[in-house]
Amino acid sequence: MKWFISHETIRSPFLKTLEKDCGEKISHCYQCGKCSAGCPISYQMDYLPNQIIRMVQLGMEEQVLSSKTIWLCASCLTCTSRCPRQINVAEIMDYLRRRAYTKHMTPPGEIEVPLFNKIFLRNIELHGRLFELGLIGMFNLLSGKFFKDVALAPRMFLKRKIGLFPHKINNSKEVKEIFKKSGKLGRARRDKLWQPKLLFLNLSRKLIERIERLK
Amino acid sequence: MKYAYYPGCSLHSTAKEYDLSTREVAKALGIELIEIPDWICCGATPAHITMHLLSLALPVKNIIKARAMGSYEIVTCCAACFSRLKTANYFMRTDDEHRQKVEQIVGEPYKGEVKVRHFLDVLVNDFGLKNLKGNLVKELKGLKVACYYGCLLTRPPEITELDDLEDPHLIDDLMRTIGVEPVQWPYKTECCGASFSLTKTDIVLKLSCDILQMAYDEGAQAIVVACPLCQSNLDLRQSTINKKYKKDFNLPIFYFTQLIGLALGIDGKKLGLDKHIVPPAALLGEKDKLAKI
Amino acid sequence: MKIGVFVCHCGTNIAATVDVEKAAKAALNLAKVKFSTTYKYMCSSPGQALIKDAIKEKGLDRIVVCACSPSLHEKTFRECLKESGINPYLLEIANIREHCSWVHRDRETATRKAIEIMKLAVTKVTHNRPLEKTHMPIEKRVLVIGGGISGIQSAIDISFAKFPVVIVEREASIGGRMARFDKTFPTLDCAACILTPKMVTVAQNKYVTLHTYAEIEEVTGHVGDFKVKIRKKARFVDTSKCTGCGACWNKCPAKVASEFDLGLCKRTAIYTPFPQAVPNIPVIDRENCLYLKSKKCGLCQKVCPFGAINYQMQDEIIEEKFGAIIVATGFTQFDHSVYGEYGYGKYRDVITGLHFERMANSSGPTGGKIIRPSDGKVARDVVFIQCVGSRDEQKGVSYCSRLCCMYTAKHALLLKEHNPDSQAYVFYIDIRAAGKNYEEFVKKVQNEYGAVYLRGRVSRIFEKGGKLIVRGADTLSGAQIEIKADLVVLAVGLIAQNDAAKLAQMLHIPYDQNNLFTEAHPKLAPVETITSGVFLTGACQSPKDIPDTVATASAASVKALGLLVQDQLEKEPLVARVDKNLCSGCQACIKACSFNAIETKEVEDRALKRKRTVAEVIEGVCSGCGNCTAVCRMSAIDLEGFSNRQIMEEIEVL
Amino acid sequence: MTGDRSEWEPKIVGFLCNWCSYAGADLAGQSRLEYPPNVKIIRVPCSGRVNPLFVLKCLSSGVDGVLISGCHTGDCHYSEGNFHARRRFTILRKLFEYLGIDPKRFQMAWVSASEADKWAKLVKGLVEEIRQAGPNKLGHR
Repeated sequence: MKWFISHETIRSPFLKTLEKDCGEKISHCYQCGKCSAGCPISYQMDYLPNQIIRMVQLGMEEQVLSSKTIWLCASCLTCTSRCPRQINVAEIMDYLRRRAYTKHMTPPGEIEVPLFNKIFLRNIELHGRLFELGLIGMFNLLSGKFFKDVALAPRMFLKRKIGLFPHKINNSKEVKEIFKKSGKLGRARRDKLWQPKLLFLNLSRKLIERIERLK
Repeated sequence: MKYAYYPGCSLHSTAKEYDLSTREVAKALGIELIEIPDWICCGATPAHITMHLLSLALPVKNIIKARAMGSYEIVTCCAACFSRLKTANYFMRTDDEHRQKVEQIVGEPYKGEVKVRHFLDVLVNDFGLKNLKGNLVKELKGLKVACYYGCLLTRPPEITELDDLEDPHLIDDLMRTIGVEPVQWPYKTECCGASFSLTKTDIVLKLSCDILQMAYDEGAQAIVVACPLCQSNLDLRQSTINKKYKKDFNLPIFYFTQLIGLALGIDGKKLGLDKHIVPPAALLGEKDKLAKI
Repeated sequence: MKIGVFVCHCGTNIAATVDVEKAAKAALNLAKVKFSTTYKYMCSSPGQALIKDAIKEKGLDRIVVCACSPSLHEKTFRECLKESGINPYLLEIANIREHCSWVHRDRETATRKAIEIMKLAVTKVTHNRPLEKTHMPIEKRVLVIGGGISGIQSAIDISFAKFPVVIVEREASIGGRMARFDKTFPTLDCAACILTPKMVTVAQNKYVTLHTYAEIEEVTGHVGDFKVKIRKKARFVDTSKCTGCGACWNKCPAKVASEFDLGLCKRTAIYTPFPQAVPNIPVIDRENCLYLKSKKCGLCQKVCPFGAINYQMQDEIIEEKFGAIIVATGFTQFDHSVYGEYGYGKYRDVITGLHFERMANSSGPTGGKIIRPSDGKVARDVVFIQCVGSRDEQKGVSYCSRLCCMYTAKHALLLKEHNPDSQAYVFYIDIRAAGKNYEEFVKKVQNEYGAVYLRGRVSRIFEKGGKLIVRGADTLSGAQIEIKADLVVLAVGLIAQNDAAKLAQMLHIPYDQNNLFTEAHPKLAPVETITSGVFLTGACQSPKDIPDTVATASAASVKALGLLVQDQLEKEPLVARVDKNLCSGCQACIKACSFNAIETKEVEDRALKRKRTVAEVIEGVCSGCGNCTAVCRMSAIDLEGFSNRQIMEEIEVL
Repeated sequence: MTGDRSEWEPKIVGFLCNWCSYAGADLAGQSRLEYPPNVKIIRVPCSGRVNPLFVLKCLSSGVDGVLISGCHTGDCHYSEGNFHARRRFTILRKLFEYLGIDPKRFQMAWVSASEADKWAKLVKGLVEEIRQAGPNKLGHR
């Protein structure tokens, strides 16, 4: 990777809005790497958490927002609670994800998490409480993993751990109101949940897997 | 002892046995839990990843509903709900800018004054271990468990204010009180990957496998949890983990309330012990702790 | 009265934000100001010459210098006035740098404020009176607090000039931290080999008195005349009879963890901290002695061939006078038990650097073997973690402890020398090896001793299967690192002694947020404090390695000697004075004075035709705090240099 | 001084002890911390030197706010000057409250020689408070 540093990149509005919006002083980070050392998922990441912070420090917005790392953060807060400079790394990850949404910069391989989040929120918006079957069904349908976890389903029904119908509550209006007023919340609803790209990706992945197995 | 009870979505579906056992234990101990009428989802992880304000507004709405019930503290059992409610409270207390925005969304002033408690905290600190001991019908002798706290109960400490950050002990204390032996193990607060349960199942399998392995290695016969997401990852996905990583785990994953319920002499079925995917009957029966469920 | 105003540019430090020409011009509008000018550097010799010339040519008799803080150059300009034949106290400094040009950005605002500050100074100087310095005798002895390497070096240096020195050390032996070290970086000299001779020298020196097992109880007085109360804790061993034969500690049945060896081995209740102790006279630890606790035992008294054991001994408080005090109290280690992720200090095989020193030391608790304290097995894979407690605002201190990089490198080297089969892994954030041959030393450890350096902090340590699992990161390769280690050595930071603040308050010296003592100036007066006569050396001021500690020890000694060689001590004449005509003799000032500097005196009142009591200030004792002036109902007592009239008029012109 | 609020800038006098607070303000300069120019510093040897009359004089001369700043408890260069000051000015504050003078106009603070940051923050906060309190109407000017 080569990155040209100049007056403009260093003073990019990206860094400033980030510091303002999530209240974290990025320049405080002295790159000790304790966040990466304790991260349970860093083995899967394309950049370690400390590298993401470093890239933010250098104003590399595009690279950061299109990284896999930010979608792999499980929000377990290990980094935040151990940071010697008291930087809320998890909050910064949240912020970056939110920004990636609004900028439509999710990398093609990482569409599942945002899709799931959208379906989840849509689900709450409709029912007030989570309707698991709806969530799982919808997610599987839209992500192209039609039969994911299907084997688990009968047991879940038998044990009455998952209901066939959503809960009925009398306050669906009030929930919708909250969603509407929370600013850009409408976006979750209006955004197309239909993601042909992801569907195609997952289906072809399945196909390739099957072919591999046949070999 | 009266509390406003916020079960949360999981306790009404995948973690029904957590809800059942909590209510049973509370009833047996004379702790009154009054469910918040018309409570709504706290937004969980998807909300704070997607829209910050929403992730504050949803919990605050619930807290305001609880406030309307009278001057109760809120009790919740779900670690994720607990974390979201506490975080929202923290923002309302300390961040004027966010408070004003959220107040506008929920349409009511709120300054973070209602206390949010975890049921663990209520049992240990309000009810008291000594008091609990006095109420026991039997002790669950001979059972060795790993107490697993997960991410959200202790982190970040300034928000959760619940237990020791790196070496929490509330569940261990409760287990010791009912005669169960907690093993010392280092993965008390490791992450199981909860929020990726559906989206990145591979990660969940790997992390959960590590946790099961560590508990097994340190001699635990079961894992005791206080979070519905941890439970479902470790229990529901245990067979998949066995298949994928060629393991042979057979570790029942209990909610702490279930084991306390047993020690209080409550029938296993009432505690939802039949709802487990990894059946606990063998372990409990073999140890001759109670009648077969 | 002719006042001259001199405005300094201070290069661009002032001139960049304050329009100095405008300020100089504005000065001429002020009453009694007859001359004003500006110059690039007023404190330089041409600048001072400018002032001197103006005094001569214009006949100026009072001077205002608008420049930096009076703490920097008030003395310089007073000297300048004196040389031109004006009383040095007819000077005021207007601080337009620290309090103006450096804290404001807008030129107009800063200029306006500078002029106001100047106005205050001009108003004040109008009422200055010519004053003469007073003189006091000096007690020609030095007190050194702390008997570590810095205290020892100071005492030796002072004894060279043949002035008496007293060392007060709270432990049973002098030697301090350095006595615990094995070898020293970067030369690998054995610490004992270079320290022990100095300990002996100091003990045998006829100018040096050692008070070991003693603590400072109270300090009063001031430079040239400090009165110090020293508590000599009861040793229960008569130092005049004991020969240090060791019969007592060989027989003592009470065994407790040794503080000197950080609990790695046991000591007896009657003990000397280490074999080379100076003085080689034991003490009885009253907490653990069976006889002192319950009157059982008494074995040591029975076996002592010299009858030196005395269970009835009491603490003794002695009072001595000193002209100067050198503070050499050193440091203590950061307590890593706050690190939950490193096991809250509960894992026995997670040790500190000092533990490692003791183990590496051939006369230490393991006889020079580097082993796992838990099971005594030889340590093969050893992880070193730097910056534990240092550079950590969340759990420790924000500063860099400065020597951990070096001592960790040394440990990695010693490990390889002791256990050739071993491997050292060092987690670091930055390697700070600024010192003579330091960088070369670290390189040697990496290249010749095969220590693997990993750039990152460790997030978690836990025990599994008899090993310590260390989870860190190497930010250079972008990888998470996991190591199965036998032993983990934490390079814990250096922090102030627990009771540092208490001592600072006794000595009236300032200390910072970390309880480290504050020097008078970070660059130009690094061993002085703002309390004259009190000097700092070693790590009580900031973390220092041995070379730096010894250097500051010698520096502090020179400063103390500079004081002692004077016949008399000059004292600032800025003291309180009583107007006897106004004084009603209420004696409120006497109660307000913390220094007992005010007495009563009978005077003949001519109007009343009888004697009456008035207050009188003892000039030599008055410290000039002015507390008395605030309680005087008659405004009869006033402070030179900060008089009621001066302050009132300053308020008036604002 | 006019009562016109748009032009009015708070005028504040700060009595700073020579050993801690004055040195702290010096350090703020050395650290180039920016703060508003409204506080005019009068150096005194010790906060205990400040006579209550000085405070009264300030308020009667039209100064909008008075600050007395000394060493922290226990750190006084002269042992206990700051204790005396604290006792003295707590009483004066009570008197001000009784007289109906806004107690905000008269404040005490403890700033050590190493607390440059605290000094800068203190000045910022103080100027803001006095600005809200408005011009001092007691002044004869």
